[in-house]
Amino acid sequence: AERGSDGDLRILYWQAPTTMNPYLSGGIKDNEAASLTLEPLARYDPAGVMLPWLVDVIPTLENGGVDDDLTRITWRLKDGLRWSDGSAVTSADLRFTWRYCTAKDGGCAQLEKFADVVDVETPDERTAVVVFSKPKPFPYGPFVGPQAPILQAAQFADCLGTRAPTCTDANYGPIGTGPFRVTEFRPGDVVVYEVNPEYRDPTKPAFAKVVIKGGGTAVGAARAVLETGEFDYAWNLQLSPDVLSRMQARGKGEIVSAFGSLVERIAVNFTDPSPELGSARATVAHPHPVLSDPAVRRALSMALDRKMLSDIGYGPAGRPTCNLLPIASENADTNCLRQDLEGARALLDQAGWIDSNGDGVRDKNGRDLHLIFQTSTNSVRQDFQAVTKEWWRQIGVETELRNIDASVFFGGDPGSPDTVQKFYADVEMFAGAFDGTDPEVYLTTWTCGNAPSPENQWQGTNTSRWCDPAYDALAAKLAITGGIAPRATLAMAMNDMLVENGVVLPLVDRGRVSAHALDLGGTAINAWDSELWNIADWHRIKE
Amino acid sequence: MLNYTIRRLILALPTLVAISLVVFALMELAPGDPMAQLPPTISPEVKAQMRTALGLDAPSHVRFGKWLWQLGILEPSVWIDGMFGTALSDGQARMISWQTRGPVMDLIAQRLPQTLWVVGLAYLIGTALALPIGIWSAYRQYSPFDQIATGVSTLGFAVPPFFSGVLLILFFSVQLEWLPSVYDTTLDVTNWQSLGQQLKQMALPVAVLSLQTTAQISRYVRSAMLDQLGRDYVRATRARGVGERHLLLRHVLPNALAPVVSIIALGLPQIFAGAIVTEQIFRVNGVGHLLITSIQANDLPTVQTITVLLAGLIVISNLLADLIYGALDPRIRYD
Amino acid sequence: MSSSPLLSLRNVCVSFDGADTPGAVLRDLSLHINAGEVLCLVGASGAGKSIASLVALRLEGHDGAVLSKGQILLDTPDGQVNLAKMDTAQLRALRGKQIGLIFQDPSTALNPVMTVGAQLVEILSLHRGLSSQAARAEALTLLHEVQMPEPELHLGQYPHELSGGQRQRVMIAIALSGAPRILIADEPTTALDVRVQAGILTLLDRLRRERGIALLLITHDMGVVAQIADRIAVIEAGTIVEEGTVREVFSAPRHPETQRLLKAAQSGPTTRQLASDQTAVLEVRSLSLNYPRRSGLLRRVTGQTAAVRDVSFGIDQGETLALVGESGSGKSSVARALMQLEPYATGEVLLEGMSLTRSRGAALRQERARIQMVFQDPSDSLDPRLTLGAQVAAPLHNFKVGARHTRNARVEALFRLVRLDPALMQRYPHQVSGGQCQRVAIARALALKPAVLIADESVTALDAPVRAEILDLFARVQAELGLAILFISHDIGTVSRIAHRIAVMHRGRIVEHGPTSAVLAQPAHGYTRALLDAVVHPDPERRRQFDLPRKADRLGDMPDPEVAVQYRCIGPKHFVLSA
Amino acid sequence: MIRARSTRTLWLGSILLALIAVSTLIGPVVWGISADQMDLMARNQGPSRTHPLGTDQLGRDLLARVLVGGRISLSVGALAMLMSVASGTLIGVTAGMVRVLDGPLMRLTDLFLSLPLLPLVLIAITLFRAPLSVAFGPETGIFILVVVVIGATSWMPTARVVRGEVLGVMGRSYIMAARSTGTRGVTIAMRHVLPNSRSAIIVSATLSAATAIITESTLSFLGLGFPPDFATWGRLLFDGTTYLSDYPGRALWPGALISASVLAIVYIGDGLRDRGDPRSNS
Ligand SMILES: Nc1ncnc2c1ncn2[C@@H]1O[C@H](COP(=O)(O)OP(=O)(O)OP(=O)(O)O)[C@@H](O)[C@H]1O
Ligand SMILES: Nc1ncnc2c1ncn2[C@@H]1O[C@H](COP(=O)(O)OP(=O)(O)OP(=O)(O)O)[C@@H](O)[C@H]1O
Ligand SMILES: [Mg+2]
Ligand SMILES: [Mg+2]
Repeated sequence: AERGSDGDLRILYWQAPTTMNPYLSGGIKDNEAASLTLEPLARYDPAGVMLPWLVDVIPTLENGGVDDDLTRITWRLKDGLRWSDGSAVTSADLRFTWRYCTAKDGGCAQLEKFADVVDVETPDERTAVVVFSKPKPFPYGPFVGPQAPILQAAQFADCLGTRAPTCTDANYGPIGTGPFRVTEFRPGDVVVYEVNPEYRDPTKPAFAKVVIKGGGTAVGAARAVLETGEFDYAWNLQLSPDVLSRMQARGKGEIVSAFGSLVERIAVNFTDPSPELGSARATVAHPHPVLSDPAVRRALSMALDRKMLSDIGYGPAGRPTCNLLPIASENADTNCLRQDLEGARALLDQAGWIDSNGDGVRDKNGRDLHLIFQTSTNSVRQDFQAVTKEWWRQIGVETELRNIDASVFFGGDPGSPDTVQKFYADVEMFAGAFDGTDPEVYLTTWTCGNAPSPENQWQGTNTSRWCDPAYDALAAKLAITGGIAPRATLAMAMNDMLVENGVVLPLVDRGRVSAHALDLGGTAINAWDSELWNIADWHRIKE
Repeated sequence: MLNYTIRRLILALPTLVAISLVVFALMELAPGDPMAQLPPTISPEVKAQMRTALGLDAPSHVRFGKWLWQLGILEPSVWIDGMFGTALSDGQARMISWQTRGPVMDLIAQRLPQTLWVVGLAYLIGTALALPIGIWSAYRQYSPFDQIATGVSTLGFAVPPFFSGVLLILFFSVQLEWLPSVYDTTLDVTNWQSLGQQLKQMALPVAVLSLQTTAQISRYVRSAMLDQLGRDYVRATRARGVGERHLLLRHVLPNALAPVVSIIALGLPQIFAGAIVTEQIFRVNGVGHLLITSIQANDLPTVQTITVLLAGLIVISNLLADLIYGALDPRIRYD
Repeated sequence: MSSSPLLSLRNVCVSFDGADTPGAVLRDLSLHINAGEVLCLVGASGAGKSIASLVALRLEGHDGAVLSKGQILLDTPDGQVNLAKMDTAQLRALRGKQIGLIFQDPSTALNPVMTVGAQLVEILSLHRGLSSQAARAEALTLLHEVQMPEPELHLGQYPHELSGGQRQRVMIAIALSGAPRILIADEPTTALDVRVQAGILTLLDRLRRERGIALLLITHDMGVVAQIADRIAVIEAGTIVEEGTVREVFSAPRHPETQRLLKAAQSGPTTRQLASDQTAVLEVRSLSLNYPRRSGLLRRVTGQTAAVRDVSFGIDQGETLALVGESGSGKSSVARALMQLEPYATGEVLLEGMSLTRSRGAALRQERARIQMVFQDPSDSLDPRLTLGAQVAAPLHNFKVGARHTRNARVEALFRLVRLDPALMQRYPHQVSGGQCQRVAIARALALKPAVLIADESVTALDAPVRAEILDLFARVQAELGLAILFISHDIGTVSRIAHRIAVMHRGRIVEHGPTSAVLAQPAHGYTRALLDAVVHPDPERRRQFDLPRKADRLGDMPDPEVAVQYRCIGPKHFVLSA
Repeated sequence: MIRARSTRTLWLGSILLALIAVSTLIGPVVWGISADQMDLMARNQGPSRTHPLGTDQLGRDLLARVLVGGRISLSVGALAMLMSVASGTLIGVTAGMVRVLDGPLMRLTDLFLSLPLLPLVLIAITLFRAPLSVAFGPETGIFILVVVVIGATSWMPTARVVRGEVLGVMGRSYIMAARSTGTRGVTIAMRHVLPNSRSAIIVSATLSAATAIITESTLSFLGLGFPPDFATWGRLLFDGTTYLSDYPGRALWPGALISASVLAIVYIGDGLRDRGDPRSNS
């Protein structure tokens, strides 16, 4: 196709982008909007495989791009790369990007990506060497994926540290290497792009202009693509399956979905949240009187019909899962997909939890099987809560539901009693995922040292406060193992440990659902990267 | 009259300051966190650093002082700079939205045109329809016209806009495919064709909003007219042989209008607030939409600023209403 | 006078429910008026006078009344027409041009948001097709004709900026602007002062003479009738019960209603003997009362309006003192100060020798029981939502007088005292007549057995026969209970019937006070004389020639406001303000 | 004629409102299915014999939910109205009767009138939702919050109207008469002022009840009202709009009920207003 020959592309993001600088936001909507202009060195394809993007090859141990001591990785830029203003892309830009994100008080949202980076060396114009302070078996944090693209040093030179938010022009219209460049940006409303004249492939992109419109609701977005045909692409349509399928039946568009690492799960509290404990409440000093019993955790899991949950809440955008990690494993527990109320009851009976006073609630040692189940306020989660409560009731467990405003629940304010981290409840539901394809950081979540506690101002991520030295040992091993395959095996083992011990009860593997017009070609929805990652290839299908 | 005007103006100032204080204090109590919306993959430490970078950690009285200064002095001077090319505000930190990391005032300036287009037009149309309907309903009280008009206006009051809006979309956008359901804020009206487009995309939101406006104002007009029609001077004017049309428009209407004008003026800011819903439905992405997304994102500077600006608007409309009232009814000026 | 009447109503029936009788307010009413004559339509309140005047112009529909039967014949230059059969457009051509209408209350009958000039110009261009320039000039001429002082100034003013008399003149000017041959005036002077009334009557009389206009004047005041009427028609319950020339009717009234109206009006002053050497129950010493005047940007108090200046008087037990003066002279302010309902600047009020002035709170509440007040508007002074019995019982409740069950008996006794059927105790104010309302108000004031009763314009709103009854009631109650009464009125004619002494108030001062007979016979102060001059007598033989009231300040001698007042004694207990 | 018409509107409104109120009150008792009872096999069903209005995404009976939801919506309307009318009346009467307080109270009213209410309501709800849910439980907490927030931001028109009315009443001579017969201030307020301002109070009460019901549903629409699992008309309508084209009943029923209640209440208000001076009802 010829560059710019297919006219306008209209995309609807009902959560509107609010900035075009991923380093200042970290929100998915912002990263994706920025991904049309800002590009990383490497990114992932829909299968989760890393693709060289602004480089010709991915540096690895095997090809010598990664040093044997795992502390240095050497990237070599493609030849002839130019910014959209015509200047050349150099390794200095890479170095600058690292300095930009790590500058003091800059409020960089992607700081994690540059963790342990001590220097970015620039031996020549096209070569950059990222130096880590310690061995990095997975060195693909910096400059990989839509969260850590390359900024132009010239444009952001005056925007380091506290000055970062004041560079409005740069933040709203970053100069990039991508197929498009920003012509107009209205935060929270609309972004308008035109073709980047300096784009490296002279035949792409096919569209001359892109508009990303924001605002409204998911239903409205779906309607605009599937029913009225006003838009070509709509993002993140978390809607009930029958609504979507009926809209699709109008024949204007198609629904697509992809699965990543986002898993909706119920986390189990291993510490006693009862208020009587005062300041020792929900700390490892007091194991949970009920949930410390593995049989209970297992029975709770068996009573769930994950397939039903997925259908109710996510439709095509969900699939029931028994695992935290998306990698399919032969020996992973898939039995959980079948609801087994009988089995759950039997298990509880065996463990001595019986309904001794006939009130329909099992008890043991004078302690009722009564659980407080909290989550954020969100209609799907409340539906899940309601259904779960019903199933658990059927096995003799009484559940009290609580929902908390999302900004409080996820806010992490140490002063609030209602945060995910404090977990002043028995079970809680939320979703978690990891960036990119490597789960190392994600899996270290469940190590003993990561448990939130009064000592660390409740800042840990191991909200279950589960602690198993064996798991910690595996985590330590993962941290020094190189190579994709060995790492995957280790990760799977850790996943199984978490699931079999009932630390978390994974429910639904949540995918992304989007819709595109029937005459829009080339889209490849991607859960590991920006959905717009290959927008240079998108085109209008002509009949 | 001049005295009266100045007196009203003097009273308006303290009101504004009091309102800003109330608004600021209220938001300060907010438990939410602007970082809560970030994906869970961003660690708490990073979030804490981002928070510091935004200056959220400063004590609230410091932030209030800064905010007041930015709102009252810095932003006007930025505006003057923009108009006259002066450099009053150079190098000073403007009020930054936590969510977009851009100056709040620029955001609002970006959002105003579409809000004004839609809300303003809806209000104009609504009022323009309400006046004749209210007048005729009152003049022919309990006639079929009055019955229908009262019924429809009650319905317009009783059907919430988020319901009527969706109904209209289903009918006009999905079924008939006549009108767009999404408002394009980047559309520049340059020629007849784009004007047509603009009119088309405004049709539905304006219809929803003006239905509400018409409903409310026509009720007020009707009852004010009824009140006046029962007065002695109406009969006295008839006794002089004045025609009914003339009587209605020259005598009764100015009298009835005095109280209605203040309701019309006071309703305008409330319509702005009410437009939040309509803007959400039709993706007009105006000031109302900005407000609601900012509330959801805990973007305090934006929320506070919009709220105070709305309050300012209310105070100004109040003032205008009083002045028009005074102009229409000579008895008012002397308290 | 031409032989065929200019306007005649024949067998007119009007009702509010559309049916003929019995709900009809006008029943077979027939009436005619000839060119150039003054016909007075008189009758008790509610007799249907206003409806009759409205139906003559077919304006009855405004209130929802329906003309169900009858003819309204108007003699126009193009022959006789029947208004009963005309449509709105045809009527509109007649209204204002053939018949002009003047309403009772000039303050509500003018459009409040249009200047006087605009209202005049509008009508002039409507009826005479004048250009706005010419209309303006004509408006000035008209205002001159109705004797408005400074017409140029008033053209640009709004109705609320004019006094009641001026507004009524504007109304007349507007009514004249279509050059009608008939003018209907519905109680044009009832809302006005005697002196202003005199001016308006003179004006109407002159217009009739100069322009040859026929005047239909509606009133319940026989004095006005005697002053101006050629013929008189008496209406009762919607029908004309008697008709004739004013002399015939006044000298030999045939119908009982006529007799009743005349008798009430004609009962002359009953010179009441002063009870000598009584102790003063109420004493007022040097009372001054100011209202703050606000101006400037912040409506700060920038000055004072002296409503009452250095007023002193006393009332003895069993005595009635009348306080008379024109509107705004400060009479009500005195009453409110006495009741301690309004703070006053200086002076002292002594009730039975005790000073009320410094009483506060509970003590004041106790002492207030000894001084009670009856207000001007009977319907307004009763709470529309309480039964009459409850209203009279309220003071008893407040002071816990007697036991609960005996209170009912006391209320009954009070009702009997004011000659009301105790059966009315269960009724609400709107279910009884104005006169009955006023009796209830008096009963309530008497409930606590006060020593002093203040009656502020207590009979002004009532029609003549009722007024006479209430005055009698006051006299009787006073005799029975030995009350001291302060009787406030702007009508010196009314008070002369009840008062032992009269105090004349003008611009906040008492300008003259003395025994009723002395003041009436030898008025010493110019202002007293002016008031007396303006009184119209219910006797066609005693018509008087009025002048336009002069500027108030030139009436008699008014001392410098700063100088302490001094009175000259010009007869036994008869004092007049000296300059 | 006027009275006949206003009586008819009044009756129409009262009957409609009574019908709705009674059915929400005893409806859930009579209608056997509980609003929370799930039937996961019968999700998203259209109207049927067992479920006359169909079911929702969890197979809960819509009729039961609409009936139960009405209780909440109507009680929000009623309580918020009570609160706003009570405070509005108190402030209006005080301002009208106590001269020194008139200025300050009316300034306060003006200040509240100048606050942009919907945003503030939204903010207040985000603010206090969490603490109140903790204190009273999520449902009661939000209920209290919604009622208080709506009530606290809607008393100003009532206060103004009542003050105007009270000033009018205070100018009547029967008040002067009451004072001079030694009636205490509070007694005057209770015996004379309140009864005589009654119709103004009632009319503004109907208006604020109607507005409260709409405000509640708007809050739900903006996702800031009651929690998602809590059936109120506003919430049901909000949830239902998603399915408007598939199962229109899910939005239309709660929507129609909101509109009908508001309509009924407005009719009652209109009827009372047209009737005007209640002296005429004898
Ligand atoms: N709007 C109305 N509805 C019903 N009855 C009315 C109405 N207006 C007047 N009436 C009745 O019609 C009768 C005549 O009223 P009208 O006003 O003509 O009396 P009037 O003789 O002018 O009395 P006044 O001297 O008090 O002015 C009265 O009995 C009155 O109660
Ligand atoms: N509340 C008030 N505030 C300011 N000025 C007042 C007030 N009440 C009365 N006045 C003024 O005080 C003067 C005396 O008024 P007052 O009511 O005592 O007169 P009045 O003789 O009773 O008149 P009327 O016959 O009209 O009742 C008038 O000039 C009036 O305008
Ligand atoms: Mg009359
Ligand atoms: Mg007076």
